[in-house]
Amino acid sequence: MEFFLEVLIGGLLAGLMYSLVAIGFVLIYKASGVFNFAQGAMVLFAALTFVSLLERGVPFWGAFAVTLLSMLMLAWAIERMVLRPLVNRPPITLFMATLGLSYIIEGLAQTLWGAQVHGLDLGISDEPFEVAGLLLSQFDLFAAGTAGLLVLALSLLFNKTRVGISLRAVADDQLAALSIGIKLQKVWMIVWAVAGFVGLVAGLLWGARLGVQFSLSLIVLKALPVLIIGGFTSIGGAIVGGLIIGASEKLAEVYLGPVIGGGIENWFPYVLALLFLLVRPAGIFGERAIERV
Amino acid sequence: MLYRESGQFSTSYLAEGRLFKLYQQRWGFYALLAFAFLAVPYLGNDYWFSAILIPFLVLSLAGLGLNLLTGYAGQISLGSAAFMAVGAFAAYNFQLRIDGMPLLLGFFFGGVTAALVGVVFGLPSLRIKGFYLLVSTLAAQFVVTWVLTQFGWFSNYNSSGVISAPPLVILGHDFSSPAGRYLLTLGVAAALFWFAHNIVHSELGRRWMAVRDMDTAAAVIGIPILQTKLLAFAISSFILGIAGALWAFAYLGTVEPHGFDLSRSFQILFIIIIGGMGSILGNFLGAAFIVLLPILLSNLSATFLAGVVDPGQLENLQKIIFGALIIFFLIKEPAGLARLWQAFRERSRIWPLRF
Amino acid sequence: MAGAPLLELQHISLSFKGVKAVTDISFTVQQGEICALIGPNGAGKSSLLNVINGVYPPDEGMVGFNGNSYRKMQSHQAAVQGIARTFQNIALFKGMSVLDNVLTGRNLKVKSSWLEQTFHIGRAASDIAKQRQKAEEVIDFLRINQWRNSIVGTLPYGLQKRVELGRALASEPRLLLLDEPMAGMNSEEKAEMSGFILDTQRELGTTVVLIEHDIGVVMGLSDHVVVLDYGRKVGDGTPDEVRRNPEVIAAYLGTSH
Amino acid sequence: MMNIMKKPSVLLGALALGLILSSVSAQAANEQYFPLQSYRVGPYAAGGTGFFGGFIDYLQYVNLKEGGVNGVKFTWSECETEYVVEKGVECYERLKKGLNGAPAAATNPLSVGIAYATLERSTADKLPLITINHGRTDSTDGSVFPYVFPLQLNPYSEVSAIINYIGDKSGGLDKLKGKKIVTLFHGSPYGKETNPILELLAKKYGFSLTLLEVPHPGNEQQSQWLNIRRIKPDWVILRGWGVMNPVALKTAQKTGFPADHIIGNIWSNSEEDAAPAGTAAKGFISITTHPSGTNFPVLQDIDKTVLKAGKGNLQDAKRFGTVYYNLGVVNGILNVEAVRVAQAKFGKRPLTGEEVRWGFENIKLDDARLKQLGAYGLVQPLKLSCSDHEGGGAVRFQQWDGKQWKVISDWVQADRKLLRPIIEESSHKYAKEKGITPRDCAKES
Repeated sequence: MEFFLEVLIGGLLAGLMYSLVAIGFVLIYKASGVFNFAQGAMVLFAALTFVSLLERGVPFWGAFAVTLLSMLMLAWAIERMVLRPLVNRPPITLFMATLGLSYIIEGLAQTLWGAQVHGLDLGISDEPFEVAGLLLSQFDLFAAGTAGLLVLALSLLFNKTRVGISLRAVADDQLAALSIGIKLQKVWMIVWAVAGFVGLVAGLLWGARLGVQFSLSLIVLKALPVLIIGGFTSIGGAIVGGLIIGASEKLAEVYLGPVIGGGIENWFPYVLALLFLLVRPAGIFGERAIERV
Repeated sequence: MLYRESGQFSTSYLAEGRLFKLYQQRWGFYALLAFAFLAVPYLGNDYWFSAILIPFLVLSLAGLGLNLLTGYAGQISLGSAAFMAVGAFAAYNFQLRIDGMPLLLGFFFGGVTAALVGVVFGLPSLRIKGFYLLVSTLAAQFVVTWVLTQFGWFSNYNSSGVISAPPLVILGHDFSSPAGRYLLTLGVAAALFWFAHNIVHSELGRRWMAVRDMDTAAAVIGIPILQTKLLAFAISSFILGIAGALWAFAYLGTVEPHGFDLSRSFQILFIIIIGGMGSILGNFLGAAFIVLLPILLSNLSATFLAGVVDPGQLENLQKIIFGALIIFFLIKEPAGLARLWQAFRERSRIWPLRF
Repeated sequence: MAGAPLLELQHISLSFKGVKAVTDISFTVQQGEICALIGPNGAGKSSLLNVINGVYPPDEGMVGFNGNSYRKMQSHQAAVQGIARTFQNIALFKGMSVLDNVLTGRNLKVKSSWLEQTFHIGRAASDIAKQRQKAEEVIDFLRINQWRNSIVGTLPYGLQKRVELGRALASEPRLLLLDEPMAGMNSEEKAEMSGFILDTQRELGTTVVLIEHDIGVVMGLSDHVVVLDYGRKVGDGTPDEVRRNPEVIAAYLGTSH
Repeated sequence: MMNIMKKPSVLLGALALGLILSSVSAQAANEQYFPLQSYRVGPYAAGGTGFFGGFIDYLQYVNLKEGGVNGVKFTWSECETEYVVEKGVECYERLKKGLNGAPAAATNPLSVGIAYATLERSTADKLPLITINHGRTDSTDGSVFPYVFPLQLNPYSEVSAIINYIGDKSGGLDKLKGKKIVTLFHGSPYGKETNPILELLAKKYGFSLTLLEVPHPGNEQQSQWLNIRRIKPDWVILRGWGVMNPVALKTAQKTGFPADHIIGNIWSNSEEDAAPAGTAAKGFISITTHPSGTNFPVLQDIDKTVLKAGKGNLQDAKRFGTVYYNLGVVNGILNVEAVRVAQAKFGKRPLTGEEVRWGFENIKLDDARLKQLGAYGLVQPLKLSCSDHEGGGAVRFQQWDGKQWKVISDWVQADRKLLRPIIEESSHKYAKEKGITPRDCAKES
């Protein structure tokens, strides 16, 4: 039982790490209807820029600010050169464009900073401690806390500020939002910039966990099933989806693995997401569109 | 005028479905085929066969497979490489376990196995659409690689989990030299391209496009949606499976399941984006582009920039170029290189007139 | 116009997320007649068409077609039974040529399998020729020959409407459902389209149910008019009868002029 | 429209030009050529830059110091593979014919996938394929694989040596009985390759073995390590790859498993595997076929002749003496030695691949020769033959002190007698599948 709880908790905490990446997707999808495959590349770019600056002697917050600034520039460039020319194209086209985008960002990141593996120390100890016989990781708790704060901040942004309200209007109905004078382009840029910020936070936490290196961009693959289960349009959904995926894949690996063969974590979330889709095609929190003919 | 087309009319409905309606195009095409089959084997060298022509043909074929599914039937997939893997491993096992199995029949059964797997992962396409379908094809991608690595049976318990090509012998002729492997690939590719061309110009091809353009309307006029989609998955996977077998046996000789990973699926998707979705010719153009551009860049820099530009940087540059081109094509020419080629041909039909 | 009706709606009700779209509608359409559904926007006309050919299952009621009654059926089955339709917002296959669009309309008549067609064996040759001939007849009938090979998405609106009618006609339907076939057309185009519809009925004997806003056209074209308002039937009869029906005048005609 | 039209033709012209240029070559030179399928970008760039840096520096060193081997200088060119198989194949095909008349000696792709894909080509082209410390285990049997050389250490020897070391630490192999060992392996054919041998050894020595798979790429290992925490093994063998290694160490720390009871295999033994894990890596043990560090005469000499002269290949000079760099140097020593041995037989001229192969099969490095080369302690004593393409089968153990590796053991030998029949069974199965008649090694001189 203790072991089960440990696996469960470990899974839930790992799931929150997935959610961190998934939130970036949700933001962009809500505002521009784009399933942004380049989010993983953005995470890599942010982490690599940050750690490279740090290694060159730039202090923590300075590096953070410069990285954030470069994410803003990236967002601006994406809006200008990719999104604007592709307005009103089918979602599949936009998705494929983000595939191209992820190639560009990955190439750019490595051109600028090289391909070495960097360690990243955020100064958070990862010594485990025990509560009631259960092993807990400080780092994971910290990451979970960060995810929580991020969600809180984002929901404040969405619900209380002018920008947030226009964001929601755009998410709701682009045409209507346009007609009441909301500038679509501006909203998109803000959203991509915020997604860039989320990417930076995710990049720092994941980078501290894995080391900053190329495979950071692969975590996008973990975020996809999270989104399917949580729905593409709900930040809360991303959190819940992350928890479900994290916990179930760990439990499956531990309990199902010995039966059918180990190493199933790669595909298990996808099969789970697929089953989910067949039952609830829009995820738990997603809104289902009614098809009109 | 390069083309004199006056006086050429189709005289039967069937003749209209022909590959090329003009004599000039038809003869040009036959000449090209003859050149590829008869002249190239004598003109080419090992490098051209093994490093350029064979991968080009196999990737064109893989592009064709995905294009039928995505470009014609409108179902996006990121699992192409998985179906290639199924084809390769199935062909290997048919060859290994059934005595006297002819090589080409082994390929065929490899393709059929891939088609069956394709149908299984295509089943959810009835309920889920658009990029939600990516989940199903990504599941295929991960599940297939896992299964092939997990169970040693598939690689005949090879300690390294790899499969190697069986002897490439057809009716007593040995095709294992580079030129032979080229001819084998070319022959299989030509047959499958002919097959695919006929399909997309038949009723089934129209049904695929109808489902792609608007599936509710397709259902209302009586097109059986699920059957049409599943046939797309099956035929697409069949071709991908044979492409996978060729990749393993005619091109590399030895492969492991991870040779068919997600980046291969991306590569194939890029071929059809750049080449042109919903175009048969586009697969060749896209594959040529994706095979030749890296080689060109690396050759040019090795010749002119040796020591000036770090080869690593060049690779990054190439990544950026690919990404940028994909976006460029999506923005400017969603129909890809095939459309550019068509426009070029339209112009040459009336050349030197301006309009 | 005697005999059993071709189409019979019995107490059809339909709602979306609790909002009633159609409430307890019954009417019949005789073999070979042109029946018009009229009523203001949101009266539930399109929903009713969607019920008839199985896009939406009704909450209550039955649909009888050609002697068979059903509550719910797949769009596919409706097509098999001989129901064809066009859509309010044009649902053509935009990436395909006019000819191919019309040919898709014949998909249920194709007898040869895809393998036969691919390898040009068996029934393929005669089948392909036959479908093509029928499609050409429809194209001739609608006088769209010169656009035969144009991609549909590039054609003007009025022509697209005509192609959509062609696709529906190609299936040789017994019942043709037309959702605003003349929307957005000028009077000349409307006259042309009315002509096609009348010809369809007279020459091919097809039964037509159409939705139309232009009362002038409706009165001239139809044998039978059903008037809907807020999801309810308020009138049902010949054009003359409907014109005299006070409820109809109050609900519809009165407000639209 | 016009300018769009122009672009494809310009592009095609450029393509054609580039391809023609690549096939131009001139006759020349008393040189021996090494085609280098290097990888300096992508996920595995860290390994590639180190390895090929060391390899090139050693070739450069031999050129500068001795003017090549018997007056035959070395030349080389690089082709970027990005660790991608088909790029490696393209590079192989492009470079195999030599450079400006200098014939190719051998290929050294340092990639399992590329090695597999070029294995049959190498044999057909009679060009040795060197897979130092990796590759197909059964290619150790040179009678079936005449042109493939898994020098020093094949995967089977690797685990056998690790078990021998653990036995040693426990006070003898008989003390292994009842011990608990977990192997954490990468979810790929590479990762699984040694599992049957571990199972065999577990049966033989009576320790309990648990095999846990980590799916590629391995950036999430929570469940595996919680399992390990439950099992409470005496040792964990880490058969990792790339990002899997630092993540394993970090997760071990998170679940309270001591790093000094984790033993990394040959692809878990570099600075790049340990350093990103930070403090979690401190105490981590791994095997190596070659100690890192610069305290060997040959490395001192390379530093003096090559690096100080500004001709070093490393972009980051700090990586001099790291694990991958030293592996490159060792690889250089072995390749050059093969050329030297072959020249003694065939003459002092550039050699064909077939002749170099003979050189490899007749490499004999004893302590005296190693001292001459300045590589005593860096390279293990090695003797290859027609039937034995591995030659060594010994490893040393090193421990990460938080900053660098410290060697903590002498050479530990694998139980090669035990492994040989298994290798032959596999190689004979391959020979049968492929219709190859094995060479009769008794007849080889």
